[in-house]
Amino acid sequence: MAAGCTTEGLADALRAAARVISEHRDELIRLDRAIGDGDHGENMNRGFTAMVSKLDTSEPASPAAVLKLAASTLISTVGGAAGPLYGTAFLRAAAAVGDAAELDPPLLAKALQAALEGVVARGKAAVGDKTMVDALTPAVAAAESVAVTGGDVASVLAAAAEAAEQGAESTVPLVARKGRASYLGERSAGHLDPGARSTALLLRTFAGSAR
Amino acid sequence: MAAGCTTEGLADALRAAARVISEHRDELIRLDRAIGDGDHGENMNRGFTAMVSKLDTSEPASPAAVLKLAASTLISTVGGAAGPLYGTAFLRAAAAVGDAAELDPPLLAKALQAALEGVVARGKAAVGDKTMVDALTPAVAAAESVAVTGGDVASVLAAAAEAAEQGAESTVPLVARKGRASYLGERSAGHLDPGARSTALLLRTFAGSAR
Amino acid sequence: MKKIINDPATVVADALRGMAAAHPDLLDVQYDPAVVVRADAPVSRKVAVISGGGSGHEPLHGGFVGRGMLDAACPGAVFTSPTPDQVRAAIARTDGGAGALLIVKNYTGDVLNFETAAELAAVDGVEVRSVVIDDDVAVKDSLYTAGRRGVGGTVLLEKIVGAAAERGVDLDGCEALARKVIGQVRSMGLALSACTVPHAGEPSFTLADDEMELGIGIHGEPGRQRVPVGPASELVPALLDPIVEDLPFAEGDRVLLFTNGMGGTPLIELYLAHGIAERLLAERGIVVERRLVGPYITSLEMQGMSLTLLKLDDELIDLWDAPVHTPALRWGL
Amino acid sequence: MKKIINDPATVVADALRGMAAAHPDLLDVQYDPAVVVRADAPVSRKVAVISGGGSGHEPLHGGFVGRGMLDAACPGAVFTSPTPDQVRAAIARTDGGAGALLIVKNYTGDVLNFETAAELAAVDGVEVRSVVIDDDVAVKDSLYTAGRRGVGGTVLLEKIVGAAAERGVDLDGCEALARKVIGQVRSMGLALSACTVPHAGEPSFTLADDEMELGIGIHGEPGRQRVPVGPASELVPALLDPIVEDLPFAEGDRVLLFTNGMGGTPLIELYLAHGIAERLLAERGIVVERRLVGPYITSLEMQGMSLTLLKLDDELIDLWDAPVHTPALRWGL
Ligand SMILES: Nc1ncnc2c1ncn2[C@@H]1O[C@H](COP(=O)(O)OP(=O)(O)O)[C@@H](O)[C@H]1O
Ligand SMILES: Nc1ncnc2c1ncn2[C@@H]1O[C@H](COP(=O)(O)OP(=O)(O)O)[C@@H](O)[C@H]1O
Ligand SMILES: [Mg+2]
Ligand SMILES: [Mg+2]
Ligand SMILES: [Mg+2]
Ligand SMILES: [Mg+2]
Repeated sequence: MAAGCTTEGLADALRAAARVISEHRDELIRLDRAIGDGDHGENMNRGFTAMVSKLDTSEPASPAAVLKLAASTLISTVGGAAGPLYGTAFLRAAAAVGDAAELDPPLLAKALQAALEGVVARGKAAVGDKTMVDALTPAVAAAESVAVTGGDVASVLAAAAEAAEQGAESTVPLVARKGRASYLGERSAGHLDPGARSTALLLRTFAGSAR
Repeated sequence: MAAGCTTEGLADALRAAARVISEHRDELIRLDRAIGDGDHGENMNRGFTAMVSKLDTSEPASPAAVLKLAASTLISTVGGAAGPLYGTAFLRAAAAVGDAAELDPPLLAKALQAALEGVVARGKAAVGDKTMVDALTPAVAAAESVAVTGGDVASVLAAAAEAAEQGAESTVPLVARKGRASYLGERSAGHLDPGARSTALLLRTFAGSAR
Repeated sequence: MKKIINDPATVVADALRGMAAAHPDLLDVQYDPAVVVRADAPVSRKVAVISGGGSGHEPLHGGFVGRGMLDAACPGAVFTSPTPDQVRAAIARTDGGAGALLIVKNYTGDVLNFETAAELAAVDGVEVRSVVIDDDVAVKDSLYTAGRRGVGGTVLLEKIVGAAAERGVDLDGCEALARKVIGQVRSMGLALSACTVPHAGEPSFTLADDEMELGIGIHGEPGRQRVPVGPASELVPALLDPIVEDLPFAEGDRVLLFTNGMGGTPLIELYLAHGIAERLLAERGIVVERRLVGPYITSLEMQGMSLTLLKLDDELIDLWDAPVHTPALRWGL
Repeated sequence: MKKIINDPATVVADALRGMAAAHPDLLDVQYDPAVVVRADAPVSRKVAVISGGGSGHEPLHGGFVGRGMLDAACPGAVFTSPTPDQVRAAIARTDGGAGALLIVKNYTGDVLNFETAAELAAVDGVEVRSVVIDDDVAVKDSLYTAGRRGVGGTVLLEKIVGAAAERGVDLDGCEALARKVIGQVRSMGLALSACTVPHAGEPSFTLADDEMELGIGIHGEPGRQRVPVGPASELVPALLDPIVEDLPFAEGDRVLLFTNGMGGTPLIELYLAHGIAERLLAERGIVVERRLVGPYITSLEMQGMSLTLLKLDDELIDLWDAPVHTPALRWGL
């Protein structure tokens, strides 16, 4: 979001995210192989690659349109648990931003909040269940407190990324209660949750784009 | 054949052979795994174990009866190539000894010759094809020449065993032209033929029994 | 990783092309989105029975498309649930005016994607019901898990509901029947080796020569416990006892026993295990009236097996015996 | 060695017990000597079609016993041809007064043991004929080998001759038909991994991660050549080209394409390979009219595949399509 949270800024942030996901594909596969089925990196990479093609061929006219394009591409290409969850997150964010031409810090925080609500509505996970919710929940809280105290878009996203990274790390000792890792019971402890890791990666990329 | 080539001596020799085959079961499997299908030691061991049970429960009344019992047990329990080949060998030997109560050196040599003819009649292998024929052929020749020059049973068998061992060793560089090893073409060279090895083991045991 | 494939990214589409070539009389395969449809779809006034899930479990689900079983299957990427558009396309392609029943294995991804598809199909004007199968007794169904997984029971469910739909049973009837089957089918599995997902390139776990995973699912994941391998006489009851005790199955019950291979275990071992399971059930006075033995719901080349027990009554026996003609299951036709 | 077995020495008998339990309606299993017989044998005035060989190739041969295919199968120890008494017992049990046809795969052990059995059966007063199948193009049929091996073509031969016998074709007719099929069927296989014979306890060979064996038989032995593994687009023609060029199969020929798994290769890879083979044949103008895809003649848990091509005419198509009801192959019944 070199150009801020404009239509173009959002599209650039998603392109950057696609590059980061592709760089971290193998890491996400490795994390998911340990406590899941080893496809998270491949799924996310497939989805974000498809998203970049769509961004290249269509011209979404508003921030909401960019977010909707992201949502529908992820839903129709990722599959697995992550597809509908990230898809819903982007869909709810799109609804939250309405027809704004640019997201200011409060609207950005609201969009992040809506994304989290979407993930929870679909996946029914709470903090501590060892999922992406463990990264997204503290990220939303941090974004809000920076936005409320007058921080700019860059600092809102930086705070969100920082909190998401800590939230992701916090999943390591947890015993999973949602998703595939929950089948492992106690054996899921001692591993980083792949979805929490991808959430942290996305937010860190968005923060980098906004600087 | 502590008691010579009598009915009892032959039965004892076969019991000793069963022990030797069982001790060498894994070696024969290993040899067969290299250029065949890895079952020769198991097949022979199954057959000789069954033969000992039959010797224990029936009382064959003549050398020919002992050899027939050996033949029919091997035919009905070994399977594979070795079952019919060794079975035929013992069957032809039984026919050759007729109703003799004890095998003198010429009759012993004749029995070995008949055994070889049986193997060749069934399997159509010639010397140099990398089969048991490479062990049995020189063994028969050696037995005959010792018998002709007045050697006793023990020296006939010792000569046969010695020649069989050399014959078995001679299979190492050969490219197989019969049996499973022939499918390997050039890759069969450099390995000892398992059937030649078992023939040498049997003759060495018979020689030991006769001492 | 040694596999007979070209590119990990195109494995599913490449295999679908081979399936289409192998069964031109039975299947109509679409590629974008990927759906395997029975050749004579839509069948007018018949409930469309649709399932799907990640690929790598073949013959499940595409191998069960055909007369008397599934109308369509939606193959996701390997071990990845399909996307809603695949399911939506399957519904659109097979809707004969009597609605569609979605058979969903209980995994978060499958449940979410089929849920979205059902919402979309409702918008398209098709009446859609979903049932979720969760027959794996290795997982406790509690607040602390995503619930039990759908495993071997899925094959039996698809056969029985498919037979009912073929006979003209309506959507309510098919749904009720599906819930009945789900209520009385239980499974459990074990792995002697891991499998390698093509895009991952490495085995999902590594086992020592004397170890196995007990209580596995069908996605190459480790099981509930890593335990020493024993002889078949111990392995079979390690699967069967928890199954029998879970429902529970009791003396006098009539059952279908399904001995399933995970993909890399040869039939000789499956039959051997099946024989033991039959004897153990006989000892408990449980009467095996039907059986299925073979690799029907697999995890790529994983070595291992699962057992499934379905409680039977005359209705279910009749539906099990009904004619079926699919690539992987065929009788009476 | 990790296997679902009890004792290597009893694997075959233990598996037969499971097979008998799994198919009570189809099979009658005898244990000493071991013979798998179709439940309604002997069928009066029908030629008895009998085959057999070492175990470890399941479903071959026991899985092909039943109406429209084999009357009996003689399972030897793992990878070891059966003994003459097994074959003699099979003949005695299935002789319906029209004689017996023995289908023998060309291995020294099989040929010798079936030969002895045929001699014994003649003494028993049954007219017996034998045919030897040798369809493996990987082995040159010359003075320097035991001749070509019998591999995948065996499955097709048993189906087609079984159908003819079921229709009442006499012994001469069945024998002539078998020779015709043998004359126009060719196969070749490859292995990506070895298998472990239970009594041996160790794999029959070891391959590096980038190696495969080309031109294998079905007994876990190494192939004619050890070569680098390539993508499926190279593996499939490496099998298909030698097959096509051997008979040769020519433009316009009508064929049955059989894509067989060696036991440890999952169906997704077999379908993928099958799709490639169909495309390559189409490019040559060879018309695939029938196909079979799956693990039908295996080497325990070996990973790998084989391709078999049978030249068809109306007679063979009609016999292939004829009803069959066995544990492993079933249609029309
Ligand atoms: N119920 C849920 N709520 C929120 N996140 C979830 C839930 N279930 C799974 N996830 C997330 O999804 C990630 C796995 O995604 P992925 O591997 O793509 O899908 P799958 O588990 O279907 O293979 C997990 O690491 C976890 O963060
Ligand atoms: N045609 C033949 N003539 C003589 N001996 C043979 C012939 N074919 C095979 N053999 C012998 O049989 C041995 C293999 O026996 P075995 O492993 O028991 O049978 P199979 O090859 O059927 O597995 C070979 O090592 C060889 O010595
Ligand atoms: Mg995953
Ligand atoms: Mg052998
Ligand atoms: Mg997945
Ligand atoms: Mg053998």
